[in-house]
Amino acid sequence: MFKKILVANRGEIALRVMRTCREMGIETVAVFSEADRTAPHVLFADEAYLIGAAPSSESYLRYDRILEVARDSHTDAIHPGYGFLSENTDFAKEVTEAGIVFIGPPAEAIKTMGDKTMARQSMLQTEVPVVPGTEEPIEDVDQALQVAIEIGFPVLIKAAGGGGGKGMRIVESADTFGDAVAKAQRESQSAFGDGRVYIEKYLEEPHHIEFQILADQHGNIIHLNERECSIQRRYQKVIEESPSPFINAELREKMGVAAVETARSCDYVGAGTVEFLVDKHHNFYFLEMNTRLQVEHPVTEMITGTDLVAEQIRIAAGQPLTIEQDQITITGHAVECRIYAEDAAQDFTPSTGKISMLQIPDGTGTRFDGSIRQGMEITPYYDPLLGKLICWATDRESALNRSERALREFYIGGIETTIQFCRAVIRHPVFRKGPYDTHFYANHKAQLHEELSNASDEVLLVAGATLFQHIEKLKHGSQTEESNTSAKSGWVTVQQGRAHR
Amino acid sequence: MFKKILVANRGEIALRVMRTCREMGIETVAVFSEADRTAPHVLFADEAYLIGAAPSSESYLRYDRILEVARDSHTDAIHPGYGFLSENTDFAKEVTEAGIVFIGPPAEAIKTMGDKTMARQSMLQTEVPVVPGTEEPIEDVDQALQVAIEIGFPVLIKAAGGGGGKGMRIVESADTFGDAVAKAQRESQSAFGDGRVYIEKYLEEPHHIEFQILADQHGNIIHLNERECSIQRRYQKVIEESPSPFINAELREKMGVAAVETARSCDYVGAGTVEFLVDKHHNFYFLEMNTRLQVEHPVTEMITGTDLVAEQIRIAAGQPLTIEQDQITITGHAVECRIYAEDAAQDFTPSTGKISMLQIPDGTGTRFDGSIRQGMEITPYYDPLLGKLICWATDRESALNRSERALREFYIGGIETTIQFCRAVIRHPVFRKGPYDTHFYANHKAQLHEELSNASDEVLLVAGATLFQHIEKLKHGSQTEESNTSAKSGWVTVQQGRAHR
Amino acid sequence: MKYEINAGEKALELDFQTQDNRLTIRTESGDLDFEAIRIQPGSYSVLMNNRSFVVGVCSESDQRVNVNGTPVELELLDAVHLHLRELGWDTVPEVKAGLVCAQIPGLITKIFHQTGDEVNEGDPIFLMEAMKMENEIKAPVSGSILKISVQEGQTVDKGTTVIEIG
Amino acid sequence: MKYEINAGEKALELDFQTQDNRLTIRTESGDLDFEAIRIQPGSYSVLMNNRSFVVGVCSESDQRVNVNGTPVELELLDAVHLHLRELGWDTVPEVKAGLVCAQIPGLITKIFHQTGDEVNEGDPIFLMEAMKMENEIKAPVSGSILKISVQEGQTVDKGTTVIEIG
Repeated sequence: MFKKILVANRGEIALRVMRTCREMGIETVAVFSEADRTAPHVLFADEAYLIGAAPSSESYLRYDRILEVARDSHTDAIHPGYGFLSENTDFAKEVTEAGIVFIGPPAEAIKTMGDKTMARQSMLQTEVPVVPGTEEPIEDVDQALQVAIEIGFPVLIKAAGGGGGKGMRIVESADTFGDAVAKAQRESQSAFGDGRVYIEKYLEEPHHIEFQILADQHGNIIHLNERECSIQRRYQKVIEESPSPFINAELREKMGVAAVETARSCDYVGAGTVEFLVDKHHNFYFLEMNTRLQVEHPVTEMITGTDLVAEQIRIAAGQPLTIEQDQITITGHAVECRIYAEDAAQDFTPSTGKISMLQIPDGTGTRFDGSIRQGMEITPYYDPLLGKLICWATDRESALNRSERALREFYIGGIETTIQFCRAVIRHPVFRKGPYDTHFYANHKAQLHEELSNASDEVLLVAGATLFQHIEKLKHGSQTEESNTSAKSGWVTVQQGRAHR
Repeated sequence: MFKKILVANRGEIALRVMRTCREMGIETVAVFSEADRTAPHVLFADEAYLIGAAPSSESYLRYDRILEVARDSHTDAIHPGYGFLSENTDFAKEVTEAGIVFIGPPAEAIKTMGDKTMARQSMLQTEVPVVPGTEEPIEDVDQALQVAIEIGFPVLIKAAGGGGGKGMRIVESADTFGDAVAKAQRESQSAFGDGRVYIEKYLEEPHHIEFQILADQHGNIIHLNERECSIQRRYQKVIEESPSPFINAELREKMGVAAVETARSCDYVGAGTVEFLVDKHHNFYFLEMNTRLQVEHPVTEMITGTDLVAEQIRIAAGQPLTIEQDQITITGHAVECRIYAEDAAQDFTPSTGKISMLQIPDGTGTRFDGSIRQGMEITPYYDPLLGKLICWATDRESALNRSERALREFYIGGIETTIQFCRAVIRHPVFRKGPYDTHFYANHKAQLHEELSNASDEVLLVAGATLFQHIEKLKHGSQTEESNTSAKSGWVTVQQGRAHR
Repeated sequence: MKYEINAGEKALELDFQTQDNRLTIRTESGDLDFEAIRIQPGSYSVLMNNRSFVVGVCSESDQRVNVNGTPVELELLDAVHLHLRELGWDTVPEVKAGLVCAQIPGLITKIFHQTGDEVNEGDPIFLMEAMKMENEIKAPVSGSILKISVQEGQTVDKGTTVIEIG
Repeated sequence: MKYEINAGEKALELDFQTQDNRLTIRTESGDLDFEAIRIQPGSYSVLMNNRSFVVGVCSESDQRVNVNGTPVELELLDAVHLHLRELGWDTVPEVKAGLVCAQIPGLITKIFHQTGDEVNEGDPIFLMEAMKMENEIKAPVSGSILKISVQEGQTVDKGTTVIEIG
């Protein structure tokens, strides 16, 4: 087993990886930018090295410097976390060439799956379904109609020359097809100077559902069930859960097999995620594969009792998987809420500043994977993810109740966060009910934001009166501190007797 | 179900109970003393009422005031937590008479089990074994020898008139019995003016093992396996775990049946704990029953996936148990470390002061049930328990590794705590190995404390140099604050591209 | 002291009575006991008629308060302002609606207009990068660009005025 | 600046070289780069030759430091003290060993002796209640009770001298 691992990352994922390293008796090396000298991952690590200025292009993406630190510190292996260099083929190669183990898949697998078109091409060689559609843009309407009939209606006409919804048309039947193509072509032509269009199957009420897989160096590949990730805002996941309230055991089985097949097709090794789109008829299609640890991996850990980082490390060290497919079960239900330093009331503008007070939820089935502490400055340089709240309970309803309790108890003073936004989603009746799709946020946006801004008279009174006292006290310069005066005087007696417990 | 529950307690257990209430959609009422105006349980609750001065005899034990608050706030039920009023028969009665539900067993069961002698008498009527011995003190040596032979050697001779080890003798065989009794009698006579002695079976390498039980109002009683509580200091538990590394499935089965029988013998209702002593030959004996929630209940929750407070509340509301005995399984292993505000280096003197910095461990399988926050004052009025760290993993070794990691990551600045003492225990080879007994602390005390005070040269250099800089900076009045200057200037560029995940 | 709390379309009239560290809030529907104890700079533990709240007061804005985690936008008007308002005067400082400031520190990557251009409310006016995200800043009002205070490629601190529309 | 660190039977000699915010520690076995950044009052993030530590400095005692959670008792002697020690002088203030103070605030429930009594090291001298626990305080040295400064039933603050043994 490795003696020392360098974590080429920052924030919550760096801390997450280091925690497992320490549990495995492996020493940890942190790298940090000038903005992160006192960041939690630096405080946690056994060793820490400055690698450059605050912008990540000058620090966390400088793999020459990271490799230098790895050599200087006699590191055995590098864990890239997610983001930054985690899916960088060159980095993976250079690490390996330096005689250091890259905790991730072979560079070739990263390359294949990193390019969407290449990945799609590669998946067409397998049994795994991809979203049906034309491979090349077409201009001829009759030819297009033939394809549409083959795919089956409804279909989506998409502009080849650009995005943003322009030149896009959903067509329900062959009757209106010709007309729609013509319109889409004209729109594309005028918007992008390019009239070519693609045809793709239109997925009704699509769900974003992904499967966690683990593959060792000995050809064993298993999946650890799905994660439902349909709650998204601008393609950014907000809340994930496992199991999915949408799919059943039969579909889970089928998709799991497809996920394993996907991994096998690119000779995958390590932890990875196969993302699918599932339509309302339970048809599923390969979307992409993420060749690294996923932000939302903890929900899988909570329902399967595994430690995915420990599995990654053992795999990288050449050990065979310790668990077999039929040992993977689903125990209870887990929900993850992503807590961002963003102001939901102002279109999710990033929020920076000092964390003046911090109360992190805890207790039964409550886990927070974060990287914050009271007194810490949130800088504008990096991703605004402060951490993830993951709640587990025996069933979905209890897990949601627990999430709501934990979000209510979560207090971060000094900056704006998405805590309340997550709470609004968790409370929403459509989300509560279960089989929501990726349109959830778009469909319920107004309602969610209204819930956020709707204060009761009681809350307004509390807000107004506190503001009044705050201003009064600032004026008179006399801040009433916590009343701990009683701790220093007024002693009378202390309760007798031995502690009862 | 109840609409509103008053928690007649403070500290971590008040918070623990309120968390479950909120998850169940039940409103929470806190009571607090003058010393606790800004304590976490007050901040958490929906409502909070001042009930008196800091000493608990003037606040948390004043059940007249607590009942007044319950009436004023239209509370449906009262949860007493542990300690304070939780085993007070009069309180339980008065609550019930006021038409409020007492979340605990009937007053009669508290009474029977609250008195050790009465409990022992009551258990002699059942099949549950109690420690064999004489019921009455004896003065005649021949008579005593007969009893000793019946019980079986080794036996313990104990003074009837007092304690503290005076007049106590362990006798291995009949040969030395007469002599030992005579000596014990003389010693007792001279120490307490009372020469009478008892005889009790001497338990070799005793283990303190307790069983969690749940009993509903409809006669269903189940147990939720054992907790190993042999790591004690002055009869105060330090670390608990489940399952016990000492007992096997067969003994677990037998003891579980005995625990259920104990509960049935006193018509028990609610959550309770039956404590046993188990000797090295796997003989077990009833010790006492605790008629309330136990400090260490979370280890049971972690391995069984239950929420014991939720079960208590459902039982009190008249609902039948939702789980049957054969549904109770053991998943993985859980370890609890109690974190006290005590200075282990100074014979565990309580430590008071302001928490100047706080870093609570978190992550996979890591739970902290506490009631502290940064900036909070720890006062001398109450029990010094700051909270409990509970770590779960798939097996004992991993759970211990996780506990060690979490303890290493736990940082409380400004006061002394038992964090490092717990870490020394967890690292100790005898504890690591498993079947330790209640003599563990006494046997390894010197070694544990040496580990605590043994600093490496590197640590000494760090300590000395930090002290040097601290004093230098105090002298020059220039404290180098966190270097967040880079957050305000030196902006060059921000990493491009969409967030990868 | 008479005050009015305004939040969106809601307005609550009340009277604050201070005595020692305690405050009584007189409202139409009765009196409320109020106590706020500071637990950290900007954070208070509040008990109002024994109901418990944790309240955060933003240091940079008098108009945003956080109650049990939920942000509340409000305006607190005292008797003087109320009286002036009754007289038809309104001394609430008029915010220059056309001043577009940087909400967070960041890098200005693109400015879409030049001085003199006409823009409509909601039109993108510049791009700013912060926290790995590109943020499109839209015109808060319609009007013409009066002044552009920064250049493309410039990094700005929080609060820096970028563009003025009038 | 030459210093000596004493901890129990260990003694380390070193030389601190300060430059800007950085410190170099010269020891027998080589130089060490040292940097301590304050993260909270009394808490520092330390990097020493790239090894990371969180260090707590107790506000009330110069001799107790907490490194990664572990308390370390030490004495830091500067050149002046070292020189005086070499000359046979020792200016480390002599702690009056016979002064018994309250370590925490509490209630004195029982005093076992009267002025003039002889006590042996380790004899219980008084009982004190705090945090629901009864604490038996033992004589730190042998000698006779010179002075009893408090009465049974009296509550004392931290640091109050209770008994003097000489």
